[in-house]
Amino acid sequence: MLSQAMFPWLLLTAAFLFTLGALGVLIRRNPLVVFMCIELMLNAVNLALVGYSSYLNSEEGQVFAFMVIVVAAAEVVVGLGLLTRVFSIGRELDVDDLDEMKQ
Amino acid sequence: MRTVNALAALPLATATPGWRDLVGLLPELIAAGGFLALMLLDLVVPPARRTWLAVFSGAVLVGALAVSVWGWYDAGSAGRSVFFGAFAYDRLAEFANCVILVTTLLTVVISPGYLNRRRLHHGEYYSLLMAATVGMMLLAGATSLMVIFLAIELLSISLYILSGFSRQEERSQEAAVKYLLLGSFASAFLLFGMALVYGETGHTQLAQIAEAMSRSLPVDPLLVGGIILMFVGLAFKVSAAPFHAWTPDVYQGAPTSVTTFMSVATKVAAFIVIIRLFDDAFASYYSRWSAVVIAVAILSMVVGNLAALTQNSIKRMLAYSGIAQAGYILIGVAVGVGIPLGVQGALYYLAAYAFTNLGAFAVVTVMSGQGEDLDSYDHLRGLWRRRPYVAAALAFFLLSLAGFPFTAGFFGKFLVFAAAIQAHNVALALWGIGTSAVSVFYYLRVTLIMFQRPKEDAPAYEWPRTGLAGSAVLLVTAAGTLVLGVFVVLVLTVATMAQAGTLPGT
Amino acid sequence: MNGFPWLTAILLLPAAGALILQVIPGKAADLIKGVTVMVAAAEVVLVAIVVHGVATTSAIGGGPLPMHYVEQASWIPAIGASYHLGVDGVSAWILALNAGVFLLGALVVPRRSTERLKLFCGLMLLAEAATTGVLISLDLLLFYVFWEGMLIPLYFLLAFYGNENRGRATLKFVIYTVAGSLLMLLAILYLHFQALAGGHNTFDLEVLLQNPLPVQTGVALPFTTIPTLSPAMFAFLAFALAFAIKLPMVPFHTWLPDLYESAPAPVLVFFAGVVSKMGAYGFIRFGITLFSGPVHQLQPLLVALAILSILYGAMMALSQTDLKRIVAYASISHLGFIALGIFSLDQNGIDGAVIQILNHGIIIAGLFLVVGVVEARTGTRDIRELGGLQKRMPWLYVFFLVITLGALGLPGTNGFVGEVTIMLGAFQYFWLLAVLAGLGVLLASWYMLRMHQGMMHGPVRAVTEKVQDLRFREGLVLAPLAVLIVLLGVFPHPVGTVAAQAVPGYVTLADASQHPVVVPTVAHVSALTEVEP
Amino acid sequence: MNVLLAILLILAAISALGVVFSSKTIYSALSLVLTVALLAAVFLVLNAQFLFVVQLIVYAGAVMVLFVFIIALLDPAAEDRPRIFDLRLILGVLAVAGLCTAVFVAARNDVTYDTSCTTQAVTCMHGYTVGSLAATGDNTADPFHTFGFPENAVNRAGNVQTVANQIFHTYVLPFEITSLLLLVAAVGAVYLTRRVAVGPRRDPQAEERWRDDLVEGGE
Amino acid sequence: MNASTAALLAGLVLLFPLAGSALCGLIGPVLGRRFVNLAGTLSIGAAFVVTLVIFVQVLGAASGHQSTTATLWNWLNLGPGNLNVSVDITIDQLSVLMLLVITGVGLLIHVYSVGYMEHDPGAARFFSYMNFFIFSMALLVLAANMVILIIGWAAVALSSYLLIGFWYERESAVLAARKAFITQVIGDVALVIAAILIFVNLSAVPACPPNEKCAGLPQALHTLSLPQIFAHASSLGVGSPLITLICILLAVGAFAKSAQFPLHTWLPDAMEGPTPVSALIHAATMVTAGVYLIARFHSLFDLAPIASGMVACVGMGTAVMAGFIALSQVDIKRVIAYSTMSQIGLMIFAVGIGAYAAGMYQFLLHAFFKALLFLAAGNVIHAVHDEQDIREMGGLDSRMRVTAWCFLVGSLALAGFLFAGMFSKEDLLGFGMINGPGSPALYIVGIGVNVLTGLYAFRLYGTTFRGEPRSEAARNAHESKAVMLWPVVILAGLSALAGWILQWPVAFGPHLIDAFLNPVFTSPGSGPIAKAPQLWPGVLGFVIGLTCSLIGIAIALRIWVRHDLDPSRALARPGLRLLPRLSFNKLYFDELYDTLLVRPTRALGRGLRRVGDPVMDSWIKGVSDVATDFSSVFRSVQTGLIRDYASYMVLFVVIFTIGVMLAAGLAR
Repeated sequence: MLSQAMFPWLLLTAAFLFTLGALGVLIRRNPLVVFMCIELMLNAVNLALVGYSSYLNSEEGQVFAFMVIVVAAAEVVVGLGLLTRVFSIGRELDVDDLDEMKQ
Repeated sequence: MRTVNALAALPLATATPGWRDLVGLLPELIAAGGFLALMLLDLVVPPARRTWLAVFSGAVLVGALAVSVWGWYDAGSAGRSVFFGAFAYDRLAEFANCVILVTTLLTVVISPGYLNRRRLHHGEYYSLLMAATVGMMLLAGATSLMVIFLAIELLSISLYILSGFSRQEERSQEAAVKYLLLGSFASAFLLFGMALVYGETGHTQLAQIAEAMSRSLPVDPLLVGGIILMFVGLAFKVSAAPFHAWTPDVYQGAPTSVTTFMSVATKVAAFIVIIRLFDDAFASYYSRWSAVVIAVAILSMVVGNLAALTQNSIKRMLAYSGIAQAGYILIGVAVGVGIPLGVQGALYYLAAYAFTNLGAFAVVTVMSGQGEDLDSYDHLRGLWRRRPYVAAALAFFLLSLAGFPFTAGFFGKFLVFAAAIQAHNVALALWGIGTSAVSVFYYLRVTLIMFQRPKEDAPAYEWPRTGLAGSAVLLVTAAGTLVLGVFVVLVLTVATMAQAGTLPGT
Repeated sequence: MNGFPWLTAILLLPAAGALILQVIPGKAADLIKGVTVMVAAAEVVLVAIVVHGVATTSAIGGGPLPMHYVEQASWIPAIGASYHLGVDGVSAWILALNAGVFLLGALVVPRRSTERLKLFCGLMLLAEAATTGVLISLDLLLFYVFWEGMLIPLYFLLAFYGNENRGRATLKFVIYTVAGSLLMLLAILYLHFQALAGGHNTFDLEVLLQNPLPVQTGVALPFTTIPTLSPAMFAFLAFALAFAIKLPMVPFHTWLPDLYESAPAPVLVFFAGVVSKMGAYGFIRFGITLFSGPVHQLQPLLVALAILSILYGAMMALSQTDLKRIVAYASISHLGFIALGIFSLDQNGIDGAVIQILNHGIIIAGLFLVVGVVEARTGTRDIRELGGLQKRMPWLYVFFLVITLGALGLPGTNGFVGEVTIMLGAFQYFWLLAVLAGLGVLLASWYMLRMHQGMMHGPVRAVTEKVQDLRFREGLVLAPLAVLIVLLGVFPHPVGTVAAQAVPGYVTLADASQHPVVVPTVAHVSALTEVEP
Repeated sequence: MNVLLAILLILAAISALGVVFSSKTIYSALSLVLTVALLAAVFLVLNAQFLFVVQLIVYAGAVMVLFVFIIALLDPAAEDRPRIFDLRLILGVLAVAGLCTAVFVAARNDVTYDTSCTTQAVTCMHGYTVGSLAATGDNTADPFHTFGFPENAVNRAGNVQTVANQIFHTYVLPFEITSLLLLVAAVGAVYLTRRVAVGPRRDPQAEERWRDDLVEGGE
Repeated sequence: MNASTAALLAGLVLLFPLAGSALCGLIGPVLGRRFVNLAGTLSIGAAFVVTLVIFVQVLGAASGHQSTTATLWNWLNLGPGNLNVSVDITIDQLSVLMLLVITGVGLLIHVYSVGYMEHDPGAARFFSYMNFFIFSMALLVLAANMVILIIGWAAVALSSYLLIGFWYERESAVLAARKAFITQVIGDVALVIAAILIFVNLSAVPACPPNEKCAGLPQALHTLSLPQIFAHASSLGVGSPLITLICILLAVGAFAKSAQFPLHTWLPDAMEGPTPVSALIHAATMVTAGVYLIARFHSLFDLAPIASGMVACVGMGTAVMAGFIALSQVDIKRVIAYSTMSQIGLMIFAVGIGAYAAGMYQFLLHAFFKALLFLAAGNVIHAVHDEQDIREMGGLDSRMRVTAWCFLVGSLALAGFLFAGMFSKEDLLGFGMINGPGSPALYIVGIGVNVLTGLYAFRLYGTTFRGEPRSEAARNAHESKAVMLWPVVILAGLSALAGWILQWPVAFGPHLIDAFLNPVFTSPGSGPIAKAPQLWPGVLGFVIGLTCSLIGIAIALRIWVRHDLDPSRALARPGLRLLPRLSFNKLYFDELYDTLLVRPTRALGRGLRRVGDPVMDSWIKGVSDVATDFSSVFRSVQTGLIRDYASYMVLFVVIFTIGVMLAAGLAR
C-alpha cells in the first residue's frame, strides 16, 4: 500500500521517466536508442500503473501493466526486425537518413 | 461495513465468460480464425495459386460480414456488454464492423492484381490484413482501456509490417520505420493517458469510468490530463493535425493497396472508439476536453486542406485530404455530446468517407502499373482519354471528397455542419465551410489534370487494364458514394440507430 | 394536373435521357444528337403543358405562395427534408426558358467535332435536370442539392470542352460559386434550426414562410436604415452572397467574363441563358421572402450594387475588344437590371425582373449563338479584326440586328418590356435609381452598337473576306429567338400575366416586416411644395 | 519503506538519464537494463510480485538482451552530442519540466485525503481526491473489481494468484488479444527478417493461368 | 367614326407599310428590283389612300375634337395598381394631319427613290427600311398610350439609324448612324422617365376631385393611356413642380428627336444617308416628331409655363444657332440640314409659347418645301456624280432647269417670301409678339432669324445654281429622269400653293389649319392657350417679317449672285474675326461633346478595364497567395524527419495538456 505522501513522488518519477523518454526520442538519432527511449516511456507508464494500483488497492493496474509489457515485447520484436532490415549492416544508424519522402 | 463485505467476496469473485460473451465476439472470432487459417494456408498453397488466399480471405470476410449484419439485429437497440464490460455488443460496433469488413473485402479484391504487378509477396499479406481487421473490429467494440490499447496495438503492428511489405522498395521500408517509431511514440502517450484515467477513476472499464466521472463534480486535473493524452494517442491514429505528420509519408511509401486499407479502416475504427470514449464515457467532462477536440478539428481542416493545395503526388494529396476529412468528422465528435446529430453525422461521414476514399485509393491501386506506383500528378495526365470510366470514377470520388451534392461527401459534411450549427458553434461550421471551399481547388485540379493531354516529352504512364476485380470495386464504391449521396435516409437511419444504443451508455 | 407527377416527369426526363445515351454506341453521333434533341424537345413539350396549366388554372395551397402541380414526399425524415416540388408564376416562365434554351443548346452541339459526344450530351442533359430541379424545389435542402449539384455537370462540360484557358476560368468559377453556396448551406441550416426551435422539423419553404424569422428593427435614418447584425441578417447575407455570385453582381462577377470566354458554344448558350438567372430566381423565391427584414434593411446597399453592376458592366463592355467578353459584360449589366427590379421590392419591379429573366435569357442566348457562328466562320473574336459581315452574311445580320436591339432594350423589343417595368419599380423606391438605370440603357446602346457595327459594318476585312452566310439549320436556331424578341416586345401580355399571378404573394412576404422608412420621391417633393389651388 | 522507495525511484531516474544522454548505444542499453531492474525492485516494494518477476524476465531478460544483440550486430558508431540550442532539445526539456510539474502539482493537490469524504464524494466538494473517487465507488454495481480494501487486501490470496485470477477471468479478453498480438509480431518478424527479398517467382504458365483466373480476367 | 372603324383604318395604315417592309426586306432581294419598286411604293400609296379615307371621315364629322380611341390588344397587364398597358391608337385631327404628311410626302419620296436608288444594289433593303419608317412614324402619331408612343418613338429612331447607316461600308455613315441612335436613346430614356413619373404621380391620382362631375372618367388603373393622363393632369394645377419636371423630360425627348440644342449634333451627320432619307426622315417627318410630341402633350405643357418657356427659348436659340452655322457650310445637304434644324427651332418655339396650331402649320408647310429642297439637292448630287460640296458646283440653272426652278421655289418658301414659309412663319412669329417668355423679346430674335434664313437660303441657291460651273462634273451635269423630277415638281407646286390655300378664309388669325386643329388644343381640361394676335398687330408683324426676309434675300443675292458685296472685309475686323470660324466649325459642338463626354467615358472604360476587374479579382489572388503560402509552410514543416514529427506531437501535447490541466486546476 503506497502511502499518501509518497504517491505524488512516484507519479512524478513516472512522469519524469516518461517525458525523459520523449526527450530522448526528440534528440537521439540512433534508431535503436530512440526505440529504447520509447521502451523507457512504456516503463514509466508501467510505474504509474503499478503505483496507482498499489495506491488504490486495485489489481487492475497490475494486469494492465502486464499487458503493456507483452505489447512492448511484441513491438520490440517487430521493431528491431524492421530496423535490422532497414539499417542493414554497414549503413549508418541515423533516423535522419529516412527523409526520402517529405513535404 | 460494505468494504468488509466486498473483502469477504474477493477470492470468490471469479467471473467466467460464457457463450453469450462469445456470441458478442462472433465476427471478430471468425476473422481471427481466418487469420490463423491463412497463416497455415500460406504454407500449403502452391506459389502459383496464391490467389486462393485472397479468395479464402474474401470468404472469411463475407462470413464475418454476414454475422455482423446478423449481430446488428441480434444485439438489438440497447446492445449488451460482454466480457465483463470489456467489449460492447451493440449496433455501433456492428455498424463499424460492417464498414471495416466491406473495406477489407474490397481491399482484398483489388490486392492480388496489385501485388502481382508490383511483384510483391502474397503469403503473409492476407494474414496480416486479416489480423489488422481483427484489431480494428476489436477496437470498434472495445469498452475497456485495456482492450482499446491492445486492439490498437494489434492493428498497428499489423500495419507497421504491411507498410513495409514491399521489401525491395526503400520508400516502403522508410514508411514502415516512420510509422513504427511514431506509432509507438503515440501509443506511449495513449498509455500514459490511460494510466492517469485509470488511476483517477479507479477503473479500466468505460462504464465505470463514466460513472465515476459523472460523480466527480469538481474537476480533476489529472483526469483531464489523462483524457487529453488519450485523445492525442487516438488523434494520431485518425491522423488528425497536429499529430498527422506521419500520414503523408506513410501513405506515400506504403504499398498502395495497404494505404487504401489503412486510410479508411483505421480511421473508421479509431473514430468509433473516439465516439465511445468522448461522446459517451467522457461526456460529463465535455466542457474540459471540447476545446482541445475543436482545436484539433480546426487544425486538421486547415492543415490538411492547405497542405494538400500544392501537392503533386496523388497519394500525398489524398493523405492530406484524409487529414482534412478527419477534421470534419471531429466536428461531429466535438459537438456530439447532447446533440445526437453530431455523432450521427460523424457516423454517416465515416460510411461516406469509407466508400469515397476507398474508391479514390482503389483507382490509384488499380491504375498502378508495373514500374512504379501511380503517384505523380503527371501520371494522371490524359487518363480521361484512355480510361474514361476510371477517370470519371476518380473525378466522382474527388467531388465527393470535396462535398458536392449527389455524392456521399455532401451529406457527411452537411450533417456535421448541421450539428455544429445546432450546437451554436457557428465558428466551427465556418471553419469547415472555408476550408471546404479551399479543398475544392485541389480536388478539381486533379480532375483538370486528367483532362489534359499528356506532355509531349515525358514518357506516358502505362496504365494497366482495369480488370474485372478492379472494375467491380470501382463500381461498388461509386455506387455506394452515389447511394449515400441521394438516398440519405438509408444510412442515416442506420447511423441514428447505431448512435442511439451506444455502449457503455451513461 | 389530375394526379400525374408532371414536375417529377420534367425533372427526370433529362436525367433519363442521359442514361439512355449511355447505351448508344459512341460512334452513332447522329443518333446521340438526335436522342438529345428529342429529349430536349419532349422536355419543352412537357414544360409547355405545365406553363399552360399555370396560366390557366388557379393555384392550390393556402400558403403564402400558392403553387401549382405540387408534389410532396418524404425524403430524409430524420431532419425533416422532403421532396417537395411546385411551380408558380415566377418559376413557370423561367422553366420554359430553361427548356427552350436547352433545346437550342442541344441543336447547336457540333456533332462531328465534339469529342466524346455521348458524354457531352449526357452532361448537358444532367445539367438541364439540375437546373430544372433548382426551379421546382420547394424544400430548401432539395433546392440546395440541385443548386450545388448543377455545378457538377457544368464543371465537366466547361473543364473538358472549353478552350485552352478553360482550366483557370473553370476553377475560378467553381471556387467562387462554391464559396458562396457553402455559406448558404449554413444559412439554410440556421433556418432549419430556427424552425426546429419553433417545433417544425423542416426545410420546407412553405412552412418556413409561415413561421417568419423574428423581425429585427434597424436604426432608421433619412433615406436608409442602419442594419442590425442579427443572425437573420447573417443568414440573409449568406443567401445573398450565393445568389449574387451566381447572378453575378459586381463585385462578385469576375469569374464570368473569363468563363464565358473559354466555354464551348452550346454550353455557353445554356449557361448564359439559364444558369446565371438562377441567382435572380433565388433572390426572388428565397431571398426576399424568407428574409424580409434584412432585405429591407439592406435594400439601399442591394440596389446600389445592382446599379453598380449596370454601370460597371456597361463601362467594361464598352472597353473590351473580345466579342465574348463584350457580351459577358453586357450580360452583367443586364443582370444588374434584373437585380434592381428585384430589390426595388415593388410589384412592378419584381414583375419586370421575372419578365427580364426570360427576355434576357433569350437575348443572351442569341448573342452567344451569333458570336459562336462568327467565331466559327472567321476564326477570331477580336472586334478590331472583324467588319463588313453584313455584306457577306445578310441573314446573320438580320438576326443579329434584332438580337442587338433586344439587348439594348429598344422599345418594341422584349428587352424594353422588362427594363421599363424594372425602372418603374426602381423609381418607386428611389427616383435616382431609374435615372442611373437610364444611363445604363444609354451606355447599352453605345456598346451594343459598337459591337454590332464593328462586326457587321465597315469595309470587308481579311478574315471576313470568304465567309459563308448562315446555313439553314443555323438560321432555324436563330430565327425563333429573333421572333420571340419581337413578339415578346409587342405582346408581352402572357408572360406578364403569369408572373403577375404570383408576384403579389412575394411582395406581401417581402413587405411583411417592413418598418416605415420614408423614401422621398418626386411626388413627395411636389406635395411639399405644391401651391394650394 | 518509503525511504527505500524514494531511493529506488531516484536511482531509476538517474539511470534513465543515462539512457537518454549516453553517447554510446551500448551504454544507453545498459542504462535501460538498470532502469528496468530498478523499476522491478519498485514493483516489489509496491507488493506487485508478479510484475516484478515479469519485468525481470521479459524486459531485462528478453527484450534488453535482444537490444544488446542487435547493437552488437549493427555496431553503431557513437552519436554526436546533441547541440544545446537544438530546438528539439529545448522543447524536450520544457516538456519534461512542464509535464512533470503539472502532474506533480495536480497529484499533490489531489492527495488531500479527507476521511469525511470516504463514503459520499458527491457531498464533498473540496476534499475530492484520487482515493476518494476510487473508494466511494458503489462496489455492488461493480462486481468485477476489487479496490478500496484495507492494506494488503489485494494480496490476501497472494499477489500472483490475485492477478492470475483476474487475467484468466475478468480480463480474459485482453489476455487473448495479447496472444493474437504476439502471433502477429512473430509473423511479422519472420517476414521482415527473411532473407529472400523477392516477390513470387515468375512462372509463365502460372501467369497464363492467372489470366484465366476470375480475379484478373477480362474487362 | 366608331372605335372599330378607327381600329380597322389605323390598322391598315400601320399594316400596309409594315407588309411592304417585310416583302421588300425578306423576299425583295429574290424577286428583283421591279417587285421592290412596286411593293415599296404601292404599300405607301395604299396607306396614303387609307389616310385620305380617315381624313375625309374626320373632316366629315361634326366639329370639335374628333378623337376616337381604339384598343388593338393588351400589351402588358400586371394587375390592379400596377402597370397595365394596352396597344391603343387614337385618331383625331392632329394625328390625321401628321398621317397625311407622312404618307403623302412619303409617297412622293418613295416614287422619287425608285429613280434615285436605281443603281444601288441595296434597293430592296432601302425600301424595306423606308416602309418600316412609315410604319413606325404612323405608329408614333397614332399611339394613344404613352408606352406605345415610346415604342413608335424608338422605332423611328431605329429606321433613322438603319437609313443613315445604309451605306454601311462607309465608316462615316456608320458612325453617324450610331451617333443619331444614341442621341435618340437619350430622348427615349427621358420619355421613359417622364412616363414613369406620370405613372407614379398622375395615374394614381383620382381622376377628379370629390364632389365634381366625374362619373364618366375612368378609375385610376395605371394604364398610361394618353387621354387618361390628360384628364388627370388638370387636377395638379398650373405650375406644379411635378408637371414642370415631366414637361422638361418630355421636352428633352422632343429635343433629341427634333435636333434641338443641345442634342442637335446628330442631324448634320445624318446626311450620310441617301438623299431621299434626308428628305423624308431628317427634314419632313421624323425630326418634327418633337413638335408633334409637345403638341400632343399640350395639356401638360399648358400647365407648365416654365417648361414651355424653356422649350420656346431652346427652339429660338436653336433657330438662331443653326441659321448661323448654315451660313458657312459647304456641303449642300448639310446646309439644308441646318436650315431644317433652324426651321424646327421655330416650330418648337411656337409650341413652346402655346401656339400649337401655328407650330403644326409650320410643320406642314415645312414638310413640303424641305422635302422639295432635299429632293432637288438629290437631283443635283446625282447630276454632279455624288459631289456634295457646293464650291464644286455653280451654273447649274442652265443645265438643270426644272430642278433649278423648283429649288428656287423651295428657297423662297424657306426664306418666307411669297410661298409656303411666308404664312406659317409669320403666323407663328406673330404669336411670339404677345405670348411666350418676355415677349416680345424672342419675337425680335425671331425676325432676326428671318434675315438669316434669307441669307443662307440664297447663298445656297446662288452658289449652287448661279454663276459659272466650278468643276468638270458641274459642267457636264444633266437634268434628272422624270421619276425623280415629278415628285420635285409636285412638291414645288405644293410649296407654292399650299400656303395660299390654307391661308385663304382669313388673312391673319384663324385660318383653315387653325380651324381644323384648334379643337384638339382646346379640349376640355386644357389650360390657357396662346392668344392669337389681333388683325393689326398681325399685319404689322407680317410686314416686318416679310421685310426682314427680303433683306436677307437681298443681301444674299448681292454677295453670292452678283458678287458686289464682299463680307470678308467686314468680317476681318477683330470683333468679328471669330464668327466665320465658329460658324464653319459648327460652334465646335462636336469637339466639345467629344472632349467632355465621349473621351472621358472611353477613358473611364479603359481605366476600369485596367483596374476594375483586377482589383475585384485581387482578393481571390490574395486568398490563393495566402493559401499557397500557408500551404508551403505546412509542407515545409513536413521535413520527413521522424524527430521533427515527434517534436510537433510533443509540442502540442504540452500545450494541450498543460493548458487544459491549468484550466481545470483554476476551475477548482
